[in-house]
Amino acid sequence: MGALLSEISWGVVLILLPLAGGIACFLFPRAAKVLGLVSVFAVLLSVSGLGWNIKVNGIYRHAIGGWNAPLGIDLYADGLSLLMLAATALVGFGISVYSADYFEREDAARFWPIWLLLLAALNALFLSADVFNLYVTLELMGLAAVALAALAGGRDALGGAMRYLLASLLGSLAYLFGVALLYHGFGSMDIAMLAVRVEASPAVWAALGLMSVGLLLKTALFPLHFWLPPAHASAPAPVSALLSALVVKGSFYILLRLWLEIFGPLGGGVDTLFGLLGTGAILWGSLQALRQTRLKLLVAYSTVAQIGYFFISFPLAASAGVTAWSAAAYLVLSHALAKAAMFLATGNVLRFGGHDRIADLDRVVQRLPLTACAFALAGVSIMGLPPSGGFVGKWLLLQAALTQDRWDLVSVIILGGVLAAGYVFKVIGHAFTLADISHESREVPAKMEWAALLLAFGAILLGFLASPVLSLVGIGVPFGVSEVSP
Amino acid sequence: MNEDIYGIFLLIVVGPLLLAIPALHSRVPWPRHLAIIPALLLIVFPGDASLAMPWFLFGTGFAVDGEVRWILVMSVAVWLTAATVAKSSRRNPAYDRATPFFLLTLAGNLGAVLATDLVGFFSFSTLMGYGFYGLVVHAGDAEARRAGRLYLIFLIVADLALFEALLLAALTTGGNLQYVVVRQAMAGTSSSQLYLWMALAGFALKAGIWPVHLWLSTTFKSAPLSTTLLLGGVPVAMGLLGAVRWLPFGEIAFYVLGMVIMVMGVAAILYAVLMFFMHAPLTMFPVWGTVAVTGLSVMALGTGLAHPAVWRQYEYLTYPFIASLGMFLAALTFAIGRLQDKRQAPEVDLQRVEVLSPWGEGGMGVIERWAEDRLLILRSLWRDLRLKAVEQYQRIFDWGKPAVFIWGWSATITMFVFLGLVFAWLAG
Amino acid sequence: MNPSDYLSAALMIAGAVFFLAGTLGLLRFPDVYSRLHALTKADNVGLGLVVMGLAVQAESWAVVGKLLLIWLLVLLAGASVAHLIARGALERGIKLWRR
Amino acid sequence: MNWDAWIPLLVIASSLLPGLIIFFLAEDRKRLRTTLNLAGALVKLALVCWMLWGVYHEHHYETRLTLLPDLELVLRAGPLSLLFLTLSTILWLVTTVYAIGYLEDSPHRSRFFGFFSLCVTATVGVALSGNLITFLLFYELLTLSTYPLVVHRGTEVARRAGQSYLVHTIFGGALLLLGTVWLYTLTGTLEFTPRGFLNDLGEEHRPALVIIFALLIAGLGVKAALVPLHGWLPQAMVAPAPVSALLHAVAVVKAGAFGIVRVIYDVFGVDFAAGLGVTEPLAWLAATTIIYGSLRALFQDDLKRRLAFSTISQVSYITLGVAIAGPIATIGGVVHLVHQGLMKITLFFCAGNLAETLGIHKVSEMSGVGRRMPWTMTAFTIGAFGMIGAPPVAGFISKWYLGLGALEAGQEWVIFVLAGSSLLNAAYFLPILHRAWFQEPQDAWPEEHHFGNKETAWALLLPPLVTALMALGMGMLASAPFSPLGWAQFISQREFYRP
Amino acid sequence: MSAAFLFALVGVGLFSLGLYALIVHAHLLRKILAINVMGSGVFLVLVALAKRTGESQPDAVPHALVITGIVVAVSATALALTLMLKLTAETGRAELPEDQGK
Amino acid sequence: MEALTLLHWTFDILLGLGLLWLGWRVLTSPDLFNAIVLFVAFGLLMALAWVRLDAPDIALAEAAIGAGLTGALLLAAFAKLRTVEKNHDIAGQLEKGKLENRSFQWWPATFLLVVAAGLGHTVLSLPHYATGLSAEVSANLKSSGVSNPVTAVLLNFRGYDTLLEMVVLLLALLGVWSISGSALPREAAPGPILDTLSRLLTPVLILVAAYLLWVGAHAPGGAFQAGAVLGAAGVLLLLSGWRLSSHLAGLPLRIILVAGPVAFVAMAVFTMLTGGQFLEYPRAEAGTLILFLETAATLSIGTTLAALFLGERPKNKREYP
Repeated sequence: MGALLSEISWGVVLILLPLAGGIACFLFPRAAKVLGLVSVFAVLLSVSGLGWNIKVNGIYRHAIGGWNAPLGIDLYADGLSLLMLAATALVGFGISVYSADYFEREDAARFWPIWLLLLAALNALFLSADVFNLYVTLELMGLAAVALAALAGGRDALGGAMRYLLASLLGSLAYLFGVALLYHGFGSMDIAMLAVRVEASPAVWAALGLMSVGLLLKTALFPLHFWLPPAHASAPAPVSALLSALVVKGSFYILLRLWLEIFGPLGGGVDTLFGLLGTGAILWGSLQALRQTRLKLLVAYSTVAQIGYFFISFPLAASAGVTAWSAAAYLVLSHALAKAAMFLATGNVLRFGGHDRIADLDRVVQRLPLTACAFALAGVSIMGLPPSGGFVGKWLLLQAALTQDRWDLVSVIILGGVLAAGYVFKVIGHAFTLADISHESREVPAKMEWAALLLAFGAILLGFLASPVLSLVGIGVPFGVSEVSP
Repeated sequence: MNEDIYGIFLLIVVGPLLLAIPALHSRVPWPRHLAIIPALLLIVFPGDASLAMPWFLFGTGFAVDGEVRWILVMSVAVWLTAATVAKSSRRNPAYDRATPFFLLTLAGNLGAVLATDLVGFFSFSTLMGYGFYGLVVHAGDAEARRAGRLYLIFLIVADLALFEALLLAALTTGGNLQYVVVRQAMAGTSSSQLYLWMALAGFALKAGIWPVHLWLSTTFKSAPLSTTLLLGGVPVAMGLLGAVRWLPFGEIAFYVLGMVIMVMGVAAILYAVLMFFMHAPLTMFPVWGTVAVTGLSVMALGTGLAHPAVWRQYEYLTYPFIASLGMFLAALTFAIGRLQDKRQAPEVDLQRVEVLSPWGEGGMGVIERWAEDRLLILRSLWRDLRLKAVEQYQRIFDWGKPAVFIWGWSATITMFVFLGLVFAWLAG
Repeated sequence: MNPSDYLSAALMIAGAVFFLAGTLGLLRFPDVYSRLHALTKADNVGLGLVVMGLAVQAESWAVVGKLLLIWLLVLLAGASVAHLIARGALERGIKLWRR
Repeated sequence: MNWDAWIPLLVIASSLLPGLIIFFLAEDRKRLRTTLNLAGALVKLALVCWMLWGVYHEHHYETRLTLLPDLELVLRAGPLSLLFLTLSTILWLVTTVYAIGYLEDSPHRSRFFGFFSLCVTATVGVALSGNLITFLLFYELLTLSTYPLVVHRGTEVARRAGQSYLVHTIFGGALLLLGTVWLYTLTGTLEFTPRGFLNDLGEEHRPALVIIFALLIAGLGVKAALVPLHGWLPQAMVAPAPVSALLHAVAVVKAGAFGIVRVIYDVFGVDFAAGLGVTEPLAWLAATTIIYGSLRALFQDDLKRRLAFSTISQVSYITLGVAIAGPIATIGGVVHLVHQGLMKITLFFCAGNLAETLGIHKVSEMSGVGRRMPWTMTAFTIGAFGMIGAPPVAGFISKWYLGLGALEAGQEWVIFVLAGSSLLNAAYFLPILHRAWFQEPQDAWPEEHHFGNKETAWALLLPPLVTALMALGMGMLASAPFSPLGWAQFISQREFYRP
Repeated sequence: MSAAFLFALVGVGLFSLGLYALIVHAHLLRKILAINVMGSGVFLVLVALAKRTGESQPDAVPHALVITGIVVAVSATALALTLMLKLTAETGRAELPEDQGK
Repeated sequence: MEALTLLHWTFDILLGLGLLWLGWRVLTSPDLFNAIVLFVAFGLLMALAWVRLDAPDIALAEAAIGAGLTGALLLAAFAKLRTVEKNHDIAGQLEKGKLENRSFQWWPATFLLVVAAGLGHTVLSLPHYATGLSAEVSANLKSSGVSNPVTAVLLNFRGYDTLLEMVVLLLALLGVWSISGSALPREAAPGPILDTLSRLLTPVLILVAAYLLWVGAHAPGGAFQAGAVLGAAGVLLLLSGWRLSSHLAGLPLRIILVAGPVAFVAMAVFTMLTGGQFLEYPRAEAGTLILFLETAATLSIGTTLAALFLGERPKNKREYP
């Protein structure tokens, strides 16, 4: 069994499985739901297979087509990509279980193929080690996300989707321009090769600038976040969960990967710029979230805020490399789970009450106890209160910041937590009170509530699994950077 | 021999406490007298006995010896008369409501008397104080409530002062708070000055000694006879007993402090006499009697402090003195009280008035009637004499109501001036 | 520069002249129909000449065949598209130009 | 894996599991819910007694779970933690009985009891935590589990009270987190060691340590209701009586005070903290809270608000006792932790009884209530006398040791604070007693419920009497072997005289 | 300044032109056109710089990339057009919601 | 030779300037229809540019897909846009589109000039002589099974990219179908000319597509170009009013659409099972395998592009009422 396990090249399986699943769903729309669930579950298994594989024999590298690095494309998986794959598989499975009941037959036939292709794109993205290949996966992910976002077909859904498409295309083109400069500057598209060959030159700075702008646009960091809230808020619940939890993380992963291997060692003020933008994101996102009257917009702005947290680890990585990056990885993982749970819970509330105005949540705690509990637990992780994964991330981030006496970042992290508490408890507070208007209620199937709750539990459970996860993430490249332990 | 003694000791204190619970005492006939019986037994019991209770608070104990017995006799007597007097006025509704407070105060009083160390004395005296508040207020009218409030304030301040003193004592003696140990320890330390002041202030407030006697007069005016009867025996006696037990008389000479206290004693007596003459009504006589007597005892304490040798000579007299003081005041109040009841009966008719309580028929009733006749005559003589004296004064300052007020103040000021002179002379 | 080069150069220059004429027509003519007419006519002939010029250069007959196929294709497409545009313009009610 | 390592975990599970099960119980499963509650409480009590016996004989109970590569969650049963643990376990049992009686027919009981058990789990966790990170974890869990109880009624007022509660506690939590992380970066360890683990830190860290101390105390001060951060407590009185009884008299407030005791003794070490010169201002802060709380209590007509302000002032005794940094003052502070809990919970139970049976909320409505509900009022009187510090009741003991400790540590001004606060206590408790016992009752009570010949349901009456008796017993039998005073001396002796 | 660099500069010019149009114009169809022009610009840069191999054949890899790029561009355009049409059907104007106000 | 290079230079400069000017006209011409037509012309000029840069494959792809198909899509969209806006009877809207030429905004212009200058400088700073991966490509060309380097890279060396790119195309179609925008209005009565044109041209186009597919192995051509030509044939048929018969519109259509990706996936699984890496064709049969893949790819690309042009999921009575 062990031989078989290690012999199968799990990376490839991870890409082909959802691809085949998507195509099968497209071919047989009536069986879409079953096929979808099966293939997502299979992806979950193969991620654990890959994890086991990496644990046993270290970094997973697979030359596609038998051609080695410069000519062919390599599949590469280390701790960081494994973490992202695991997050995608877990959250994906949760959302699939949720959407099995969420969509009627007509919408399901449209949802499942696109969702599986999106999953394939995400897996391909996390596994790829070739810069142009990343462009294609980025484009695939972008188009799939836009198609899903426009699924609802409402007036603002389409507006949001259109704006998202334009922003994503612009981002991809900027990224492609960067790829062109890198390739023509250093003659290879493989990240490992580039890492060796790159030294500071105008081409590299231009490439860094263009690629960063492109990826920041797709990750919706503060000044370039204009497209995220309307797109995520108006999409159907499972789709907005997908967008917030996974798609946004894809482009962040590429930026992190490029930064760790190619652009990081170059230095320059860019990491402080990221820190600044991150701070802006946290403050602006939280303040906006506090102002919202609709639940989905609130959660969308909370995404904008939480993305800011990931970027704060860039300036901190200067000396406390390990802690800062493990903090960022952990925050990404727990944010994925918590945000997915939050959006699914919001979906339940929307489906149950017909509206998601925060002021009239009308004792949702009593009528949808599981959903309220899911939202609360997810909120706990977003706020970074102790038992949750968010807390571990915040703890490591604070630790890194304090070792370098970065008081500005420390205050931002703490203020972010408090503001997050502000808007989460604004919702929970209303969940208890009796609203004056009564509204027709549509039954919410138990499976949907349990999906949200289990994801939220996952976020809380992460609080206790810190050391195994971090040791796993430690394998491979990411944390070889400037090893100055606290 | 000592084993069953423990039972009695506990019974003395626990008995009343248990009876105080409303459910119990309403079923038991004569609850008040029943509670006093264990104390009676202890008095009768020959020889000294003591009971150590290490588990109670910081390890206190009860003991009875020659001196304590005096006080015990006095308080038992006072409590018995109060119980009978209250019993006689059975019909008034307040009786049942007052019984728990009566019993609580009784328990506190007996506990304090028997306590062997400072903390026990302090806690039982606090219990007694708050219980007594109930007795003062249970009459129920506005006047009683005002008196109660006043009493309470003085009580709380007294407790605080004593608490500070207790802490100082505990600090110096390192935890063992037996009377004798404390007295010797306090003699030596630097903080004894503060300790003395705190203890003196506390007991002055508790006993209603001259400068802070206000609550005594107001309580006397508003409380029923059964409570006023106790005034002398319970708060005043306990205050003096505490002072004697706590303060290091005879150990060390505080000449200046002693002289000041002596002067205070003299002033108290003068004040009492003056006030008696000013406020005509006979009923107030016991109050001024109490103030005068406490003034006398304060003078004695003052000399004790100033001249320890003299104190050691007459030390054996202190307990009997306090006991007799208590008895005297109780008797005085009882008599005046009885007269007070008489006067409510038609003024002129001097023939025998039917004593209400059936118990009265017995032997006590005969003596009582004889005493009443004699007193009646004496009183009428006394009143004519005083009336003439007041009229002379009145005429000199005949301004009506304000006159009395101004007169009162002028008298106090002259008296203070007089005091200053005496003090100067003594210091000189 | 052997004679075949000269021939093909000449042919191609002629073709270019025809193309030029066609473009001039496109710019100068007043209405859509006349422009269509000018374009299709001049360009087809121009293309024919250019194709012949290239055919001279071609090294194998297959290439010549392909070139001819291209010319035929352009002829067919040009004609039908011109017709369609004219019909569309008529439907849209664009009048013919009369002096 | 010897048995001792599992007991602390079992203690936590004994209230966590019933809580989680109750969450999913239907509303009408009253019998099952009651049995679950009581069973959990009894099991926890048994375990605690077992540990008490064990620790008394120098037995060692500890559970360690790895949280981060070099950071562990530690549950350790030391003498100090056991003191607080016993208090909260006993009072949880009593309050559960009370709550069952109190919420007889009110809605959402499953939700209530679920969160109730979670809250006790958090309190027990706070008591048992072996290092600062575990303490922080349970401290925040406490906030989360108490919030739903505060907003349990669902009215707008409750929501606003909940909001103010949250603003304070979240802010406090953030400060505490900052302090903890900073400390961690400085020292690399967060283990609670008797007499602190900062002694060997170099001189240059001194200003940082002072700021960290300020942060930690501010974070804990929110829950310990020190003056500037006490705003939430009076507003949280809108919660049902058992909540305000257990939480705002015992669990939440005590967790804050317990935290301060932990920080000063087991993180900084008393002498080190005194050396830093931080205990002096803390003592002043505690003193101002005592006086301020009592003053505010004077003018509150609403009974529960008056009790709330009195809690604010009483809890600061603990802080004061600890801040005086003397062995005897420690005993006073630590033992007051238990005594104040008992006395205050009695008062809150009685307030709950009055509200539930006669619909009385205001002190002005309480005239003559002693006649209608004698037993409740006797319990109230005992509690009140305890608060004032009258001898037989437990309050006297802790005031005694605080005073003595202050004198011994040469801080005379504390005596006047104690005296002043006793005076104020008397000033706002005695009028209540006077009104209850000596004034004629008005014609009709606001909403009277009759319970046959008894004055109120037994479930409402028994708890206050039990706690009153315990308060009286702890006062009278102070120097008995297993009394809290003895245990406090055992702790103080461990803190100061460890050879 | 061989042909490669000339066309590379033209590519850069097209890229900037497209970006300008994308930002300035409100009409969605114009934005899509702008994106296509930008795409062509980037492809031009990619292929032009591949020609710096002197006399021998130019580097084939960028060519393959650009072919892939063109197909991706066309699919993106198709999706964008359909989205624009649906948006116009819903809102009546072929502009993004925030631009409709102006 | 001097004259010839001079000629080349002038032609290149003219072409470059032409491209820039045409790009500018496309983006700022007041009339939308005008802009689209200019865009098609721009596509053709781009094809010329590719030829000048010795990239015949791209020229073919650009001409077929870049100019042809995208132009067709744009024109179809413009036509639909006009009908949709007519429904919203905002008469003025159309003119507004025409007249709405935004005044020249200085701020973005200056910013972009700076960006352009920066990028230009970067591009110029690149080394003058760089062979990139051409050495490796030529080294492995023989074992790649095809002689045309571009097809070798496209199908063999970076076959994975092509697979993903096929999925992108499929995804675009899925997206278009799920958004189900407005379909191409069915031509009421295609004129005789259009009818005959389509009848004549379609077989030719299919033939050309097959030829392109075949020639791709050793000369410019290949799956994408052939697919594009096939797509053009489909567009022509759709324009002339032809629609896929309903019973074919269900599963059969979908099978053809996914033929390309399925072929790739099957190939990948096959190569993996026979012990090779992912998409590692056995050296011997690489050529034939590539050809098989290319045919499948051409088929699916063609149909997808035609379906994209149609814009609407063809109605199939059995599955969707």
